[in-house]
Amino acid sequence: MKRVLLVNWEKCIGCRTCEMICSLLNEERCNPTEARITVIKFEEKGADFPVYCQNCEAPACEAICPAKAIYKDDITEAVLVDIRRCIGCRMCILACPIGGLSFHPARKEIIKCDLCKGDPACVKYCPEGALEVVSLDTIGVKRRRENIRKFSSYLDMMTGGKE
Amino acid sequence: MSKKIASLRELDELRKRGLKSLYPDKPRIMVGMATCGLATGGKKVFEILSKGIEKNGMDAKLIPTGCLGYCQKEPLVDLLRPGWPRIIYQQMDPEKAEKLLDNINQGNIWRENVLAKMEEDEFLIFDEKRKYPSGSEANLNNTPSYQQLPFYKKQLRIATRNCGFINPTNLAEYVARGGYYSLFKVLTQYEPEQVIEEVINSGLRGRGGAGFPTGRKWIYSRQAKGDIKYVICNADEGDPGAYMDRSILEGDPHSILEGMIIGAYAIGAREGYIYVRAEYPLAIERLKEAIHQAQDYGFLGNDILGGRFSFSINISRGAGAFVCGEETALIASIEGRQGEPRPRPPFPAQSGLWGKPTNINNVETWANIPVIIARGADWFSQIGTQRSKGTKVFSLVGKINNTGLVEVPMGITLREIIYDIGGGIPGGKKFKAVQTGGPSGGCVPSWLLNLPVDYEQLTKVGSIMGSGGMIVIDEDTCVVDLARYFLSFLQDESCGKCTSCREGIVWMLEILTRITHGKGEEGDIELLEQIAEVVKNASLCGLGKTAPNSVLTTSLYFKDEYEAHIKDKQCPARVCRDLITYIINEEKCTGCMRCVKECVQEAIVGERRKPHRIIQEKCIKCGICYETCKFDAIKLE
Amino acid sequence: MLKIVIDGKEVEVEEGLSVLELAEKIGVKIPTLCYHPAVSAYGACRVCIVEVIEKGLSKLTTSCTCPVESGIEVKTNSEKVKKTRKLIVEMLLARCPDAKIIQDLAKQLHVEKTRAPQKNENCILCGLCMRICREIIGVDAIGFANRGHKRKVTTPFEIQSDVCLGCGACAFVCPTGAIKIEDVEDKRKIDMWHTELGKVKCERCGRYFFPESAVEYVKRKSLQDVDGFLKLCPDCRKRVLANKLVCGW
Amino acid sequence: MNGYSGKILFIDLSENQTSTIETSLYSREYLGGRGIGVKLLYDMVRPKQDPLGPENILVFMTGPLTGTLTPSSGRVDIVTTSPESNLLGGSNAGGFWGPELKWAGYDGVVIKGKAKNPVYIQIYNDEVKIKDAQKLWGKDVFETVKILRQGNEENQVACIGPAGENKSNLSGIAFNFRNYAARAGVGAVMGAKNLKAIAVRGTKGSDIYDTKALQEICLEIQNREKMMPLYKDAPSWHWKLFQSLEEDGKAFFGNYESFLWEDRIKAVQNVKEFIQQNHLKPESCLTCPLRCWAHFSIRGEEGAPIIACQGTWPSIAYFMKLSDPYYIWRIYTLCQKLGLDVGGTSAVMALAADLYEMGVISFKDTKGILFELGNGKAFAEAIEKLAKREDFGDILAEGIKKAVQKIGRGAERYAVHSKGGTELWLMEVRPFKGAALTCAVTDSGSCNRATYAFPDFYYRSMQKQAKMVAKNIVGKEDAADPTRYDYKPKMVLFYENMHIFADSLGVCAIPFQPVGLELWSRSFSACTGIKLQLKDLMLTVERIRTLERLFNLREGLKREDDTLSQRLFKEAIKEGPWKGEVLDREKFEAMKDEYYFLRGWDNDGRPTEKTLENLGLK
Repeated sequence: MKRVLLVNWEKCIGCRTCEMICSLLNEERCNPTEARITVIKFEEKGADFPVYCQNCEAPACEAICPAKAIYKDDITEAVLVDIRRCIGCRMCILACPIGGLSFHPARKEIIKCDLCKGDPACVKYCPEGALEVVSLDTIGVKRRRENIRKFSSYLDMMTGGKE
Repeated sequence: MSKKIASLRELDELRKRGLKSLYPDKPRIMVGMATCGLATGGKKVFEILSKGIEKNGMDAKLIPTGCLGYCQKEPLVDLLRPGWPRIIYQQMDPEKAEKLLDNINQGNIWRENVLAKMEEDEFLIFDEKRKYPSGSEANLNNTPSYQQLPFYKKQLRIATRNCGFINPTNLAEYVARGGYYSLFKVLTQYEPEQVIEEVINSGLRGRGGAGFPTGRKWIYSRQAKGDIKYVICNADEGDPGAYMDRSILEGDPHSILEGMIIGAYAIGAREGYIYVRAEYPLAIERLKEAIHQAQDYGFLGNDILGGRFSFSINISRGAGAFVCGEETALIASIEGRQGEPRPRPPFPAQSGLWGKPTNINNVETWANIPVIIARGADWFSQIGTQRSKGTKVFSLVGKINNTGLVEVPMGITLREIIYDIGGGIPGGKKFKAVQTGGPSGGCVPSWLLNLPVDYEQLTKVGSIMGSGGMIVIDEDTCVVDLARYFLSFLQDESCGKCTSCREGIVWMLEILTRITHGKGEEGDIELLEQIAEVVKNASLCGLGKTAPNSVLTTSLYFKDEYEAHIKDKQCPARVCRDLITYIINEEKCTGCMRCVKECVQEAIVGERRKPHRIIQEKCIKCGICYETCKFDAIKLE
Repeated sequence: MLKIVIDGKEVEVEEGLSVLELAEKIGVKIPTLCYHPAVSAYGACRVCIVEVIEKGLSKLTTSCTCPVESGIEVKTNSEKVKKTRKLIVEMLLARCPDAKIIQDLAKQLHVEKTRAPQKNENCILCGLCMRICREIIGVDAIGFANRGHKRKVTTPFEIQSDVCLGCGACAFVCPTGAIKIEDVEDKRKIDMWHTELGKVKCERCGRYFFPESAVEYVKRKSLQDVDGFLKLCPDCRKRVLANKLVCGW
Repeated sequence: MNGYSGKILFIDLSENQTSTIETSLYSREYLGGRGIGVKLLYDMVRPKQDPLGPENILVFMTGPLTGTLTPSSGRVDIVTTSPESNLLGGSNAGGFWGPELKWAGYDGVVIKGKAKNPVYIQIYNDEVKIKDAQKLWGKDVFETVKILRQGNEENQVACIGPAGENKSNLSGIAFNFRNYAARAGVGAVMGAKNLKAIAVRGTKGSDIYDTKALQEICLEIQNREKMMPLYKDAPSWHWKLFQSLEEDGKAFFGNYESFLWEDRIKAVQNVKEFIQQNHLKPESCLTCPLRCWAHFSIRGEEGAPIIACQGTWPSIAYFMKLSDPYYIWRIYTLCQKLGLDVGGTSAVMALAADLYEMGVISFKDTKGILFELGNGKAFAEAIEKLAKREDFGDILAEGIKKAVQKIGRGAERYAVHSKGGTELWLMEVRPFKGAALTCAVTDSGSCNRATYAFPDFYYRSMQKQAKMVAKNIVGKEDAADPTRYDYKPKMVLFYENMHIFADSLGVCAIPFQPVGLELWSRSFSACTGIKLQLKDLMLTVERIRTLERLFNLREGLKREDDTLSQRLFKEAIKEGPWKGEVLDREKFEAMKDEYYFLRGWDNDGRPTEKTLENLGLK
């Protein structure tokens, strides 16, 4: 059954531990700019929100990639980049509505959340359980739909309410 | 009323008209107006003649014709008068033309400048000979006859059968000599497979260079899936000094068209292309005209000869890139892409032009087809050697007496070509070697003169048949310099795709140049051979695979000459400037001061009646003194 | 399934592979410079050359362009192959003495120095940039010009390209790093292509992030309506997303 | 250089020049953070310089653990010569600025000289720009942060408010909208250098030696921290802290009065309700589970980012006897905006009220401000003036120690402060002999850098734990009894060292002791790859502590300066759990002797030759 990374941003305390562990695991270094997850802090509003690749059902990055280098992992259903096929045109970065992918300047690679092969470390290290992996059973679906609803309402805003 | 031919009767009708025009009941004057003819002033001669005819209100027929092959003797003028043998005048010029006219007017025979007389005319297609009147009263007994001329004696003209005999712009004359009968035969009596079978049995091999069996090629295209297929005529003749394709295009365009139509029928193509280089304006003009006529008479277009088969031909001009002779590069070029070879497979037969099955043959190959159909595979396969059938047209150039186009049966020896046909080396010089197959061919040395010329033999000695260029060189030619020349040609003509070819040629060229400059080093020859091997083995297309041939053969057959350059810093042929010195022979020098005056470098000193001396430091080896000295007191060392 | 012998061991493979791809699959290392899995094989660098024996006939051919056929035997490192490959690398080393990848390859093949005439180029004419641009990006902004030793990659007429997206894929795939992309504030410069492109300014943070032409490309290709976020740099998209979701309370 | 970034950035504002040096020159002997800061100050500043002059330097120093996965590693330590005491001044802040500096490639920034005109510094990795700040000058902290983050939100901003610009000795350095390095008047030093702010953006990250080990250690530390009551009770900790102060009898009122404050219970109740109504959500510093911070949204308070530190509220309430949470709230926000140290400011206000009541100062001095405890409105007004150094505010801005000197008229008699001149933070020290000793001997400016988690403080509420801890440290349970003088020096030593260790590693002192030193040192090895045993590290800590001492001695410090205000020795507590407690001079001096001895110092508090030798400080 498909499992997705969910964020309960009401719980997030903005400590950015997820950024640290993510970059530590993937880049062997503690560096937020190399992390696949970013905590957006609204210090004036009093809110924190971790943003990461949604591993969409129909990813815009996959659709745009002219080299067919982006694919879905059959097990984790994470959206992955085949760096051997990647030609570095960065269209995926441009086409993603939420900035879910980025380009590693030094290693010259597209980097994005790969759900740590189904067991995301950010979930394990988040002290408040603001991040969790839920399988898409009835509850999961319900909660994900909730997120998607918010997400699509965001898209509406971006696209001026057009469908 | 439509001229379209739909039956044998109509074809015969047309032939009759053709014969009339070939053998009119009035004087028929033909001027060699192929490029070789024009280059030597054929046009001027033609104008003079036509003016003269007009002026004197003569009832004579003046027409341009193709190249008879004997380019050395151009411009050639043929005179055919009713009741007389045909007479071939050589090296004509305006005043001679005047003279000729006067004689015709006075009804006499002009006996100067006669190259030969022609007693009979051969119609290869019908295997019939047509005797000219002996015209005994004209008393031409001591004029040599065409068939007996050493230049023609050993020739067998199949591909060039009509060149110099017909007016290339007159379809009827082509038909008169059997043109389009083969096509008719094929369309009315043959299944496509039969045609192919015939071609296979004939043993015909591609005349473009590689010598791949033509029939086999056709089968592949025939068997390839897809209803759209193409045939292409490769008329991208690139070798310097080779022009046999040109002369056929100019002298007998219909033979190519007929060949292509037959091929198209056999393969199942409905469209064809002729890829001809833009440097051949006359050829293109003649082709256009021929295609136009062929359409008028229903040899091209829909329902050819009233049958169900339709076929059309387009002309595609090449920008004259040597590499576009290579099939895949040629296709790319027609498609409007960079003329650059691609790996095979897939072969064009599977996926060629626009990705469709495509059959490519060279001009000469196509020209052979109608004859094979007419005379049959058995007849054709009797000509030539065991594995190389038929004839091959060579362009004989360089240090040779009779330069020109010669078509000879396969298996003839080099000696026969160079001495019997070519008439040997001018100025009594020693024959040194012959470069066959153009720049990518090899250099065959004098001691292999008895080599029978066919694909296998030439390959065996490290050269290739190529498209049939033959550059004869004598003792005054430096082989190192020669190889250098060919490489400098190839470094521009390689498409530049393969590292091995692009960089390898430049590298070899650099070494050769060094050697000719006297900067050669120990081991250069070995290095050259190494590089040559790599270029040969590692490059993609024919160009790269053959590019090193000149280096390999020269370094193999003339190693001593290379070593002379490298070790002794000497150029035995006295060609490489940096390795020669001009010195004055004191005995011979009369002290005329001529060379002193001529020398731009003021490198020669001396006073009247005293032997002069060359200051070597100043001498730039321009050779002016050498030329100017009347007493050949200046010698090369 | 096809049976072939490669370096002595017999392997079974499905059809449609090239010898190079097969070798990679079974862990046989063949050096190559002009191969990229995303584009069609080209066979320009000749470094991936191997010896193929078919019906007793041995020939050298580039493994990237050589399809695996039943019954062939492949030697990826025979003496002949080694000799040839070394000399080719020597040629490349003379052409691009400063290219890291060539130096490494030379080291790996024990080529200490080159005897070929020095050129000091950066481009080995592998055509990857051109192929990527044509086959993958599909804009065909660059191509080869001239023949033989004068050959080079450039834009038509060697002037500013009007189709180049400035996506930088060419620079990314270039094995020698010959293509330099320079980002200066609101412009992206690619000197090698004589091209300078304007960049889009992020509506939110005001930073310039992508060449306009690339953004246009995405507009053309995308199915969903993208006008909104295309005006934002990727960083700001995160913030805007978060902002929207957070504004709920 | 794993753990460290490897470079320390030097910025000379007089010369308008920047340069860097290798961190490795110092990291071996002084670890990082506070340690290296003190060393740099000791080496670079000649004795007896004007703290507000160009000669003084301002050091921002991170530790090897700052900006790593290690929990609670968001700290940066500030070291300078304090204008409040003219001695060593240090302060420490959490948040994200320190880490960002680390990620930009610097372990620290050292500010030298003085800019001609107001400037701010923008650091983006290797790119360091000194920019004009005329337009920022005079803006409050919130405005400044907003402006400097416009267009690049990733910027982390350290800045001063008007208080710092006007060189108030009570001014601190603000980090973004919330964290403060508030103590020792560091803001004044920054202001004196005409430096309004330092904005940092870094994308280099910090390299880790043993990523696997760090991952494990991180989880262990997280678990330990989650066992702390602080964690369990947060966010209600904001008001529970009042209760614990009450229970443990740490609470004091006004200017260290000897009587209890009748409204104290009411105050706690109000605060509790206020928080419950307006509390938004908890908030943490980098990689810290503790979420000490809380977002608040108060109706009518628009726009301002409102993030409160739990520790500061009681000091406002108790010093000024404010039971109306709205005013507590206002004053807190006011201090945040103006760039003032909440504790210190509250203390001078209380002092002023005391002096006013005692008639030492009059309506004339205060220019019409009615200094009376509980009068929030008046205090708010006075604080504004303090920040601007207007009228009487100009004197109060000097801080307790210097203010009373200026006032004269025997005002000194009413002043209660630590050696450093700061108030005693939020605690009554008369019963807590150990805390009293700390406040007297501490050399690093403010005493709260040595007294977190002191077992005395929870002796009444959680006696068992207190005794256990005491046993672990000094081997005797009774040592936990606050009123005992024996064993205390040893305990003080331990806690001082612990704080120095934390401040030098770049982690927060709050969870430091509960987690246990051993885990931190393992994390240190994992991050840096330097295999040091805990005892080696403790030697380093001793070195740092003694160097702090040496600095102050060089500035003219004497044994008699290691003391507290007379009142605490005279006036005994008259009410509450600690009724009758007062400091005994002799026993106090005896504690000092023992403390000096334990430190390896002679009776004048001077490190002995041998000590210097052992520590390699000769």
